[in-house]
Amino acid sequence: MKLQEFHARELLAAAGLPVPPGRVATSPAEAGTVARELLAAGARGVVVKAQVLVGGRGKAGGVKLAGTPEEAEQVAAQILGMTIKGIVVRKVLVAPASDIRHEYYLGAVLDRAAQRILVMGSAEGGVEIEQVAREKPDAIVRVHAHPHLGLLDYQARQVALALGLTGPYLADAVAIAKGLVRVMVENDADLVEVNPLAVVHERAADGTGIDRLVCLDAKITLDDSALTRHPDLEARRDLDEEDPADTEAREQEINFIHLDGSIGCLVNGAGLAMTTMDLVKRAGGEPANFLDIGGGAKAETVAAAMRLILADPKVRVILVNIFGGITRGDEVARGLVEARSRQERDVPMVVRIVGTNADEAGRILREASFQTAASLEAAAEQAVAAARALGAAAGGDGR
Amino acid sequence: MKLQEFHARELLAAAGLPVPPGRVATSPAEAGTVARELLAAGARGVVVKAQVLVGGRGKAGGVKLAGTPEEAEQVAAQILGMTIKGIVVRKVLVAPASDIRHEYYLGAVLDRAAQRILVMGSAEGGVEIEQVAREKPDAIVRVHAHPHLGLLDYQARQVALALGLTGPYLADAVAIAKGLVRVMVENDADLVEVNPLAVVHERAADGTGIDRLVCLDAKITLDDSALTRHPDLEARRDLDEEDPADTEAREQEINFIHLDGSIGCLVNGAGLAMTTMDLVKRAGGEPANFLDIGGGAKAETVAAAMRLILADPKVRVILVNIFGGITRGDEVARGLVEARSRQERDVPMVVRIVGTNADEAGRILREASFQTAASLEAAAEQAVAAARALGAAAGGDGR
Amino acid sequence: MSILVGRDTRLVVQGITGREGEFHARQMQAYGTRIVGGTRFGKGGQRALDGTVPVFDTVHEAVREGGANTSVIYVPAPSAPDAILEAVDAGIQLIVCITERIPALDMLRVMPVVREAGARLIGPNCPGVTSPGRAKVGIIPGSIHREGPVGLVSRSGTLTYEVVQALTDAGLGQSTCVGIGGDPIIGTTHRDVLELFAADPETEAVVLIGEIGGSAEEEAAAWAAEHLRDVPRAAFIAGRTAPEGKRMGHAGAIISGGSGTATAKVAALEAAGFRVAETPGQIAQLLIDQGVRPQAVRAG
Amino acid sequence: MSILVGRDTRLVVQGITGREGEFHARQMQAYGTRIVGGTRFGKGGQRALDGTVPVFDTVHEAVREGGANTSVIYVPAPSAPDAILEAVDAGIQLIVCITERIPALDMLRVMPVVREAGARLIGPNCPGVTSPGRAKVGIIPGSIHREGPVGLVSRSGTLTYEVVQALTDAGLGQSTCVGIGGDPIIGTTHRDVLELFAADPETEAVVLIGEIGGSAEEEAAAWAAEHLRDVPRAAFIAGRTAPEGKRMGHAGAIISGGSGTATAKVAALEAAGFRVAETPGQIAQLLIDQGVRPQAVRAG
Repeated sequence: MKLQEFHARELLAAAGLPVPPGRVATSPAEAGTVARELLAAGARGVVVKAQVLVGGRGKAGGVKLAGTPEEAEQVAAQILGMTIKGIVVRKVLVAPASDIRHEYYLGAVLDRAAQRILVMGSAEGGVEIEQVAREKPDAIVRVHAHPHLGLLDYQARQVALALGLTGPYLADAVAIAKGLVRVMVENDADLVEVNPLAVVHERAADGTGIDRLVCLDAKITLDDSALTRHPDLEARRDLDEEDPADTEAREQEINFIHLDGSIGCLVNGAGLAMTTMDLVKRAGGEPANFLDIGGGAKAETVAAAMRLILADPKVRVILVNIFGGITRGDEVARGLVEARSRQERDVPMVVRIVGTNADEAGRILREASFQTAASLEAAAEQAVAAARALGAAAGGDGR
Repeated sequence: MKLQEFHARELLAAAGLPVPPGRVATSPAEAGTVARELLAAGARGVVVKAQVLVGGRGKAGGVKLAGTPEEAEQVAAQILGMTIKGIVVRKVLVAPASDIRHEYYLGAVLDRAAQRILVMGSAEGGVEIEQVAREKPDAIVRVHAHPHLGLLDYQARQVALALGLTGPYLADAVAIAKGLVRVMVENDADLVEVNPLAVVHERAADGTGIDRLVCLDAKITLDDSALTRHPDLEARRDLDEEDPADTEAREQEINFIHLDGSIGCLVNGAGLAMTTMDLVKRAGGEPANFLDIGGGAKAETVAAAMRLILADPKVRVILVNIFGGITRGDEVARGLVEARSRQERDVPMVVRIVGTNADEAGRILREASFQTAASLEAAAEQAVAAARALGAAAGGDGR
Repeated sequence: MSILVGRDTRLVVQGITGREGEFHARQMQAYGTRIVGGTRFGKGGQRALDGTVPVFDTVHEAVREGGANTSVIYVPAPSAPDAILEAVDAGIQLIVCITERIPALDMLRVMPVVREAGARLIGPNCPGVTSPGRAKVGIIPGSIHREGPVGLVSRSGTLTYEVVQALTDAGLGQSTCVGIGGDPIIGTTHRDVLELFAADPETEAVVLIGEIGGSAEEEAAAWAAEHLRDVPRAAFIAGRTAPEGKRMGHAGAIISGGSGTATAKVAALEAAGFRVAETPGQIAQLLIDQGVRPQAVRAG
Repeated sequence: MSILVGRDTRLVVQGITGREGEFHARQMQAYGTRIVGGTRFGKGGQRALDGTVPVFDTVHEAVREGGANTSVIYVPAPSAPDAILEAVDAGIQLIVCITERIPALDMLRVMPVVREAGARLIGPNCPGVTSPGRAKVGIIPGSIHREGPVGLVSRSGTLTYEVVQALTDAGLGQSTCVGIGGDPIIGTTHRDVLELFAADPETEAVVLIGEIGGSAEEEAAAWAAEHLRDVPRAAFIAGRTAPEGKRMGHAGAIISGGSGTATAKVAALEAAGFRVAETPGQIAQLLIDQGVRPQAVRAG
């Protein structure tokens, strides 16, 4: 689960990391109020940032500067309600505009191959770290935290040195690097990233200037498997931004990803679901979704999966592919019959059920007049053919 | 540093362990008030326990039962002010009297040889665990906690099973065993002991009975080297019970233990200090103290050490034994001269200083007319002889 | 012979009194796996599976009294890391963890302890290991197998069954099928299993089933290029058509940058001499093309 | 030869810019120890000891640029565990930690990492290691030594100096003197050092200095009984007259029950063939009685 930037900032600040002030606002008026407070506290301007979980908000015009509360209200009005990569912006973060002297990258991520937390840092922050990683791998320092003891002081010092920091920033960077790993461990995150980590010039109320190392932007992704032990974090899930279908899928413990094609897929197992999609595509069709009902799925889950698939008006055919292991084929078959009897829209279905109780499943499906297939390849081809037939009838291309 | 029982109970309770209610009282009236509250809350009686850091308070009459607030006041009046092993009782803990069904032992201790935290449990609690350990070693379950991960669940379950617990007590004992190690780690303790851990029968306000597993008595010893990072625990040091000499020694970072003899010892290094005492005894004398001024001791520390030694009226002779390494001999010699010039009571001193700057030290000492010795053996013999001479003059035996 | 599990397997089922644990313990026992005990803290002394299997409080007792040398774990995710550590401490050398949804950082803490003890963990979140005709440890349906020369390793669950069924239908039996699990942190990798197959005289061919995400398939390919030169080998990668950056159920299935794509994996495997199938059904033929001889298709 | 430190020692001084670190670095350098660098985070690039020694930010740099193979630690207690781990990670094989007052539980967490890396830690809270005439690493005064055949191991600080001085005065030089430290959790025990002496051709006799508390001396005795049969050996135990249950400065010096008393230790050592002295001054004679030949007493 991705956290919104303002939530990520909260977690960093709670761990004692230097995060500039700022608050989230859901209306232009509220944004103006926050801006007024920040300007009164000495900010030389504010930045209004769209809070969305997709990248590229800067290019899309979702980040704007403002010099006065009125201006903040205006730019917030522009940003709130705009659509970025299909997501409607409903919240903005209003924070002091920073006088940035230098930008760094600092991040902690789960390194699967090494089975360690990997801390990465670079003196070249503010740009895409993936690009730096590709083009100048040596420009990135990589340190693996100890699996039990976390990021040790000497490791954090290595990172701080590699960033090219000096003087008081060294100790600050050590504290921040250790803090990132602590935030990761305490919240079961798989990614905690500060980009940019920046040296900013600030003016105090008395007019004196001071340079500080601060976390200007933060990105945190949580381990979904650990959310049950972090109810406070689960509560930060942004339902505004989540597709209602995704919400239902999550509640039913169905893995569901909406795609653009016309052939709905209902499969048990992620690998088999991807394979089913691959075969649909190979047969000339386009999958409408990835959907994995998980192991031992009950009739109720099957019905919910059907609802999810049919909620997409583009779906013309449903391909069901079940290899029974824990999952009992007859139970899935009954779930399909039950689901079809209740659904509002009737679409052709091609059903393949093998494995545990497949014979009984076949009997149920035949009695209910489902179209069945013996092999996965055949099922995919039949589904694509059915979609084509409907497409021809509807005047489309069937994809 | 040893914690008083009531402080140890606080730490256990803060870690979520089941500790019966109870409060500390410093006067009979206060004890009566606490007893009244406990009895009103359903206690069938109270126990009044002397809070002292020495063992054997039960035998000494420092633990008494009372059935009414008035009785509690009376027994508190008996216990407060009594002397147990040289310590005047200034505080009592007033807690509900327990209807004990079974007593167990459970403790976590630093196991130096294994370099692990050792959790020990026994179904035979309430008596001296050392005796059980000696006579029936198999009656004690021993489990080493993981050095990084603490006491793991399966280890705590092994301990709980070995105690012979069943039913709901099993899960309770697992939680308590894990809690002891957590308390140890979080507070840098070297010992956290619950003895007895007991199944007690309790009556609720509505008269129904229930059996519970609770920590009836608790003992915690803290690692002195870690106290600087636990100021809250350092603040729990019981200065009432500490000899003022010990307090001064601690503040000067001098290792000092008061003993019963007549020959004061001032040495650098614990091993050498013990050896000096051994040689005093071998020469027929009795050391008045163990005193280690530590490494690199300054003149000020030497003066403080002299004050500590001379505060004991039984001291007739002082034996100074310094092997200069980090410690510079001349600095110690100057400290001695300075200290002697200020002290109120003049006792003979035998001084041996070797090692770093020993020549300069010798010159200073000779100029100030100190009696010096070349070898440790000779120094001890001279000190004992001097004490004997004074003893003969005073009519005593010089020891 | 076979790898990991076989006739010498003496299995303890951790969590045998749970719904899943009991169900699969019955299946494993019916397959012929020797189950010497199950564990459930607080139920020691009872018996499970119609009285045929003793229940112990601890894995240590199952080792001491039942001679267990292998464990399979069906306990819920919050207890699973401890169950693994308990098995390690009891001296179990092969631990198969079926449990899914164990937090990755829990596994991060567990793995060094497993390695230090020299134990082997399969999974978590895996379907287990079956050596057809000898022993089945996990949840792979027994009916899809037949004995034979093909060693199979896979990150997936049902996709594994699909491939195994297709091999069996084509007359290609299996020496051992290993489902290593699709979680970010797993005990045993594709490469580890290939190494075991390379040392097994009965395994004459290998099949590697992978998915997009991570670099485990590429690492296995690099090893195989050097060490499996003369072994017939085929592979299948799921997710060729998965859109970039979408998360496909397994945490492992995140495409990041250029690495971990189906294209990269297929290329690495082909460069290492694997024949890479486009559908699960093609795998058997790719092995037959490399000289693996199918057995007569069995009756029924 | 000698053990642990010698002519091949290439030392990095962790905390070289501190008061203690600088003072003792000078002493060690004056003794002839080869100091290839010192560390102090944030002062990398400076030079210490009158410009003779480079200061690095990290131990890794001292290894990479100075070829350090040994480290000595003078940083304050709160930083010392990390300093040990840094040295381990940098590949240092011998780490001598002088720092005192490190919390025991910190050392408990550090030790498994040290062991896993195969590094050796002496201390903490120890006076260090000196191989007379070759190298001195720590704080033992250099002047008390002479070269010779006696290997000495001790838990104490100044008591060690006392014994070394007495040996030197009696014409018995030392191969190596090792102060292992008196803390509850230490990296190297009496027994470990005896094993090293046993394998050192130049060490012809051993002296063990112990204190009341713990069981390290008893364990060393048990090992010596089997492995040092033909080696002249003497011992001294401090604290014979210490009252029971009193804490004598070292956390190790708590007498608990029957074990750890001076009586028990003396008995164990005598049973293992050690001659146990009643005073530090007697030790030399006990060795001479066992055939160790004193060298001529040196001039000055």
